[in-house]
Amino acid sequence: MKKVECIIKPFKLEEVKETLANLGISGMTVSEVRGFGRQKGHAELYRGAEYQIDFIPKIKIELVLPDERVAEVVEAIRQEAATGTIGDGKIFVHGVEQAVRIRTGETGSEAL
Amino acid sequence: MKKVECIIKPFKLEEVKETLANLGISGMTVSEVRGFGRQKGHAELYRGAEYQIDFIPKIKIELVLPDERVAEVVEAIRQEAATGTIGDGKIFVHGVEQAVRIRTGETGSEAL
Amino acid sequence: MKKVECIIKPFKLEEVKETLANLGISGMTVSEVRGFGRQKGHAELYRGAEYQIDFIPKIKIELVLPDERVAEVVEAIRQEAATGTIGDGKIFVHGVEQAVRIRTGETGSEAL
Amino acid sequence: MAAAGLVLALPGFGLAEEVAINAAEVQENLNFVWTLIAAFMVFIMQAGFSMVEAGFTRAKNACNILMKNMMDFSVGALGFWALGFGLMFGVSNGFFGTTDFFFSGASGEGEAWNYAFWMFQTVFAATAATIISGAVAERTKFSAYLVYSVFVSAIVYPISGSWAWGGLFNGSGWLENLGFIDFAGSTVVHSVGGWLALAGAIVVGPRLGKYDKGGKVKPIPGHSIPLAGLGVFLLWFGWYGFNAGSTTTGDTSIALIAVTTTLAAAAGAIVAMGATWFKYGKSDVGMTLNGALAGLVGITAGCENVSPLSAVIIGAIAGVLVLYSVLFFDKIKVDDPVGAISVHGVCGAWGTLAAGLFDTAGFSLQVVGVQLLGIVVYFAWAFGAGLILFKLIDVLMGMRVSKEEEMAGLDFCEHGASAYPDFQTVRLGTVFTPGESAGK
Amino acid sequence: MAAAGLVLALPGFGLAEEVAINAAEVQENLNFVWTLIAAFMVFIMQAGFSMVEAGFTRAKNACNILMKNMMDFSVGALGFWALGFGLMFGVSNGFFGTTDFFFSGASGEGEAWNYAFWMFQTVFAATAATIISGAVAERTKFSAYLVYSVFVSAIVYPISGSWAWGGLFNGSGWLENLGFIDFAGSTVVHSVGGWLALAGAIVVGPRLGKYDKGGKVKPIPGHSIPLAGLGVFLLWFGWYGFNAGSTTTGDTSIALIAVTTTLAAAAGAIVAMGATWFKYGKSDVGMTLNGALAGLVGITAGCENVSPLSAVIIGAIAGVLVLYSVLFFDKIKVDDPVGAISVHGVCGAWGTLAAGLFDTAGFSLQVVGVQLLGIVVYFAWAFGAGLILFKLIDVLMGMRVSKEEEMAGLDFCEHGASAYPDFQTVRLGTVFTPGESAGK
Amino acid sequence: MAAAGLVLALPGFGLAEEVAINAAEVQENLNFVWTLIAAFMVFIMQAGFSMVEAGFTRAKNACNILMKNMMDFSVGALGFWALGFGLMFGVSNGFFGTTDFFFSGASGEGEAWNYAFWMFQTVFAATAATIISGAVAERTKFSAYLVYSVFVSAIVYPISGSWAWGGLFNGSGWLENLGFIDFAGSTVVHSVGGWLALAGAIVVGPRLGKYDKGGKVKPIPGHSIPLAGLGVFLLWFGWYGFNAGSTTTGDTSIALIAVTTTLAAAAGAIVAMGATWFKYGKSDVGMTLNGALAGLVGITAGCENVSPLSAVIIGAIAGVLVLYSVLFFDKIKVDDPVGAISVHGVCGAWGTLAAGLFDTAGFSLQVVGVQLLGIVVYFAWAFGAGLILFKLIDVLMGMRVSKEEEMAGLDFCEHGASAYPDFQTVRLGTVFTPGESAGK
Ligand SMILES: Nc1ncnc2c1ncn2[C@@H]1O[C@H](COP(=O)(O)OP(=O)(O)O)[C@@H](O)[C@H]1O
Ligand SMILES: Nc1ncnc2c1ncn2[C@@H]1O[C@H](COP(=O)(O)OP(=O)(O)O)[C@@H](O)[C@H]1O
Ligand SMILES: Nc1ncnc2c1ncn2[C@@H]1O[C@H](COP(=O)(O)OP(=O)(O)O)[C@@H](O)[C@H]1O
Repeated sequence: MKKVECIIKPFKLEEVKETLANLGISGMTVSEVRGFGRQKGHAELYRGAEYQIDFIPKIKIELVLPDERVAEVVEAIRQEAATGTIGDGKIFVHGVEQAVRIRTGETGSEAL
Repeated sequence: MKKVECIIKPFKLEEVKETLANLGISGMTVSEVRGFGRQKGHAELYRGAEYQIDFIPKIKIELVLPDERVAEVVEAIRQEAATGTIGDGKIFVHGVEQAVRIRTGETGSEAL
Repeated sequence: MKKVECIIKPFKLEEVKETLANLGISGMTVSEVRGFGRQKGHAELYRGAEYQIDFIPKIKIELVLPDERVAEVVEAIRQEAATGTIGDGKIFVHGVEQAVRIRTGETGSEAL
Repeated sequence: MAAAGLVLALPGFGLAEEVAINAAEVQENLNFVWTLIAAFMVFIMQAGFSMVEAGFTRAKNACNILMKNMMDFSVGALGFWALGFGLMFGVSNGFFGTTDFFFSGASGEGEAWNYAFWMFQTVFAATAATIISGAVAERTKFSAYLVYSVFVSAIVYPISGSWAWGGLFNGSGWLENLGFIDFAGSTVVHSVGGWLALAGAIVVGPRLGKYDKGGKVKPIPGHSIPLAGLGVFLLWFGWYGFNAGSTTTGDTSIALIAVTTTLAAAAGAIVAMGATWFKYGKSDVGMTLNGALAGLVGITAGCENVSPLSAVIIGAIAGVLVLYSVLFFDKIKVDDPVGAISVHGVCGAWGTLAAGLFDTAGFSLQVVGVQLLGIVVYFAWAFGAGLILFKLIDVLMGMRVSKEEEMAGLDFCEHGASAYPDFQTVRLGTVFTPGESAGK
Repeated sequence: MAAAGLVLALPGFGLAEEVAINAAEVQENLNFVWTLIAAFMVFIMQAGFSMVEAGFTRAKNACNILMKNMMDFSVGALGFWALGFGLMFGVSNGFFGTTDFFFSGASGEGEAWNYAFWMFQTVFAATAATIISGAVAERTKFSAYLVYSVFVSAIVYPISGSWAWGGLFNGSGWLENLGFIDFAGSTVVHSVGGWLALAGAIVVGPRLGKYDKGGKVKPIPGHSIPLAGLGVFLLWFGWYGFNAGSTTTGDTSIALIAVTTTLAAAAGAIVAMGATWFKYGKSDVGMTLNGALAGLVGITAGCENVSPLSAVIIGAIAGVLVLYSVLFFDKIKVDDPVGAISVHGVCGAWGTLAAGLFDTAGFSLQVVGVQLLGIVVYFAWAFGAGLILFKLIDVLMGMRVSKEEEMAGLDFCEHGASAYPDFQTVRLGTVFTPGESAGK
Repeated sequence: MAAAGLVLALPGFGLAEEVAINAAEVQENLNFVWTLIAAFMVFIMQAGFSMVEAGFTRAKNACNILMKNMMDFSVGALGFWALGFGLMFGVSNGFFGTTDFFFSGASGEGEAWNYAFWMFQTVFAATAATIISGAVAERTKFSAYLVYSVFVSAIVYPISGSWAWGGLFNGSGWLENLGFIDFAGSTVVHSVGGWLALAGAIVVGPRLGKYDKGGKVKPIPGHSIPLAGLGVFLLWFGWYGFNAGSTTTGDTSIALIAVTTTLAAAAGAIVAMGATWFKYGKSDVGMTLNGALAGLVGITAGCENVSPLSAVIIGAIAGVLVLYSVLFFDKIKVDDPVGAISVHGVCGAWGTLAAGLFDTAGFSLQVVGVQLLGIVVYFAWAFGAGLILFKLIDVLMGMRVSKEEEMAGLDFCEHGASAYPDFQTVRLGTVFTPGESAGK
């Protein structure tokens, strides 16, 4: 099994979720993060003074998948999440040794 | 070392934490996430219109452990977090190559 | 590639970020977590009653790096984030098999 | 502080008898005190509107809502001073007033009353403009908002206002001469605001994401129900000034008005709550809040000429009306984030009709006829003027922000600001609260 | 707006002299203006209660709190119109009034005053009901809440109210005939609300998680202290209407009342703060807010018959009392999320006693005896009626939501809603703010 | 409730004619009613200040802000009762009053008025103290705050207040004898508060993180703009009581005051908004809110002796002034989280000057001279006394919390509390809202 972790622009979440659902992905875990990267943040204004914002809201999606589905899913996310502009985000993949479904105790791919 | 990452129902946090403490687990990191899975979300009502909620709040617990403790801990969490109903969550395990305690610079199992 | 995941005290974020920037690290992802560890939490007061707080706010920084930069970055973070008091946090390192830049589709170290 | 010349009135100085003040003068003073306190109470409705509108929209647009409410009062006050008051209450040319701009008539004996009356009318004018801001929230350009805000407070509202209320000051209105009943403004203020809001919402179009690809309604829940609830309480409070203050006379007639206002609002809230409970199996908070406001708008026209029982009926009907009206406008794809069109437009029209139907002077077809005429004429005027105004603004400067700006939120795009910098405010679809019942 | 017949009173028209109005009539008008403005100020206390109760409870129940406050006023107003006012102020059968239901007595000369007085009394009745909602918050079924809300505003409160205040209108009360002093309702309103709250909290039981397995108290901090603080300011403001308005006469006696009200509230806040500081080494925000309210409740009975110095003492004692009372009720496992029992019940009783002890007419054992009698009788009535009422409701329809619903929050379960959809609101135990002092 | 003896005034009882009340007595009653209602409205400004100050600071200090506002009113009321009122309005020794402490003069005919006047003046005194709390927010020790709060309300403010207003009661002031115009307190209240705030902000020093290593300003955005906006509306509402109530007489002169107050605030808000839009390309919410307050402070001195047009000009100038003043103080490293020094100090001085420049009695160099004298004298007094007071406190008990405490937040360190336990409130620098326009 692998874990696919992707950082995307927040407003892309809905579309990525639907793409994944269409691929038959039945589960994922989402969280709110803030990114720092090439996309540089903007100036804001507060009571007559400007200041820089460094961290930009992003959404992190975590998916654990059987090895054989990884390539396809990564590609699907990439296509759906891309806008072609800086800050579109990243996809990281790494190994998962074990998965357990808490409800039933099933393990491995069965648990996903 | 391994990292045990589990996604549980929020109201189970307290009990899981106590179970872990009883096992002598001295540290963990918790965050709020939202899950998408078999448990399908509910309808809500807003000013006379119903709508579907897709993402369900979950708690993610991350624990880094020496290899030998993993099996026992996973099992303990599984038992404590299970309610037997859909949406109880998952436990994922993967390898960690290095751990450092920032305060002292200790590394490996010493750092946990 | 490796992922360096560190849990630090929130008020250290700014300094760690600058140290990393000085090392030429161009990207990272930050999130808010709550830690449970040796640092034991404090008592709070609410309408005439005291109670214990178990979870302490921490910041998690995730960085994916080419293997060769890991040692140096871990050490820099350690130095910058340390205050020498309990609760300074941890740095964990594990392997990443693949990285993709969503915008361009670049993969591997190119994508970071 | 009290200048020396006022010492006569300072109690405890033993001088009170020196200068003879007569009862009529004291009553006049009382009228001023009452009218101005009522005006201040109506002012607090601006806070109420801000909280309702901010609460019923997303966190990313909260600064913008505050700015709009702050500005429509500010711009409205200056506009009403310069132009609006004269158009509404100046000596009329039959269609609108033509004197009393910039307080030009404020001199001599009537000067003080001119100020007091202006104050009371200004807070009304600002209300009309504020109503629109809710309906076009979360997507309208701030500059466009400012422009139409001036036009509404200074021109559109005063002109039609003069038809029913001009006679309260130096003007005279053709509708009031026909016997049109609208004591505190179900039509003159609320419907006008509501129909302008309708025109605005049509021209600016629905918010991104309000309708899915299939055209199905996707509710966009407001970001803070506690603020919205606070707002409704503030509005209800201010409404006592709005309705009872419309006597502009401190006398015993204000008591009945307070009663009918209370009962109608209560009935509106209860019925709206009951209706959602019946329909959905759960009682809907947002709609209940709208129901209270619907009852208040409904009773505004007839608050002094209907019985307490009639007030309950009027409020109750408004409470159902607002629910179905909200559903109706949602269905025909007029996106009104706070329900302003239904609350103010539809229930304002209902209230105006009801003031005729339930008139304690007795039911008369003629009275009802005039009420209907008024309703229609004001709809035509406000909706028509609104369409033209908003279309013109759209063509000349654009009514709506870009898609990117709308997604990022008006707070950032228009004001470079964040309403809640210490909180994460990302909306992943609305969420459950923890401890959700397992496996349900 | 002012009908033509009122022109006499419109200043600046030069007509004022035409119709002779006499000083007594103007005074009557002033009484109406004063009484109604005071009533409107008391109305804003509903907003105050909402904010205090919402702020002192968890985010997942905030919509429910707003609904309850909106509804107890709405339901209470209709119930008081139909039944309550007559029971309280109708011609009495010795135990309660039996006339004046549905404004049936509102006609002739006294009609307008009937309306004004009803308005003032209605906001009082709603206060009594609202007090309970805080004590049973976060676990009570909304339907049960609605039912008891009707009973309290329309029956329980009015019956006992008639004993002390019936004589203010058409009734006559046995307690007032004994000389019972409760000017603005420390007992009649606040204690009654507080003791009903006590009965309610006992019947409904403590919130899940309020006591750990060992029975130790685990505080459940409220989700927004700024809203709670706002609420206290709004309540304090409204209290000026509550106390000073209880003259229902616009005369110079209102000044002392405003002073005693101010000083007692200030003393209550300061002493409650000081007491927590002394006891815990830190000054407790929530208890300080409770302390201000305790001072206000404490002075309510005696606000017009005690000296400013006595007011300070009364408030100060209320400020300590509320702290130890809250601790006491926590200890005996009566879970009162906002402290309503202590603030309104206990400090209401104290205030009633104090109105006798510090009476500026001089200390008299007999007066104090009657005060004690009143305290006991009202406790017996309100707590007794409350136990029966809540038990009955519990048996017939259930007072409390299920464990799952309580965990998920009433907002979702009862109203299908979320108070803050744009925010994550997960409670992992309360948290530190960033930058916590290292290693402490 | 109305005691039996008041029945005369209860309408609808047919007894009204029995006791003859004359017009002067009714007017006296009206003056009480008006003055007290105005005082209650000014009281609500405490809620306004709390919301503005809490909204403009960080979530981790929100409880502390509420505590401070609750306490400065409470402590101030007791202090003003004990000492302040006498120093300000007692028979003067030329520099301050020396009688009327603890209501010692409240007896006989003038007793009731003594209470009413005290009530009105107390809410003013509390305002002066509250102003400071914003400027020293987020880093000042709570104990130090309490101490200076007492000194300000009970000594510093009353002494200088006696110079201009002592003659309103038993005192007499040297400045008022020179003809100094400050009707409702641009200088007496606001500037004094502002200059004390300046002294406080200097002594306590800037917040950690307000300036980077290079000395560059790093704004620290406030955590809730909606609360700040609500606060401004509440302040604006209360200001009507502040300005118009300063007649302490219910007569027709209050109308002009309401008008000038409205127009100046509106102009201030519009101009501040326009100025930021012009300067930064975006309209700044926080500065617009400050602009409305600046207009209000500016008109306070001259609200009854300038024309409506002058009010617009005065407000407009205040609106620009506040922007540049905020930038100026930021630059010279006086860190004022809410802009209190600029709004109250600077615009208060401007308003005092303007009351002379735009005097409807005609322009006179002498009048302007006296105004300038007053401005300078009050600056010297308030800033001087402030520096001494704060320095003394700093030396004796410390003005500022430790670095660790400041980072952790005052809520936790001073009160062991969290303002928002259900929310994560970590500030990673301010963030964008979702959907930010791609790649911009
Ligand atoms: N090395 C990294 N490790 C972890 N997260 C990263 C890394 N680099 C970038 N990110 C995340 O990806 C987001 C997008 O990266 P950015 O450099 O702004 O744009 P792009 O991916 O288009 O080059 C960042 O906001 C950050 O959250
Ligand atoms: N493949 C997956 N990868 C990551 N997280 C998952 C995955 N599947 C499920 N989850 C997480 O586990 C939670 C529970 O899963 P769900 O399918 O609802 O119930 P169950 O685990 O009882 O079958 C989800 O809400 C989601 O957060
Ligand atoms: N075994 C672990 N797995 C995951 N996170 C941990 C672990 N132990 C500690 N942490 C995280 O590190 C933080 C600091 O740990 P703590 O034991 O308090 O101090 P220190 O690192 O100085 O010994 C904790 O708050 C928690 O977030």
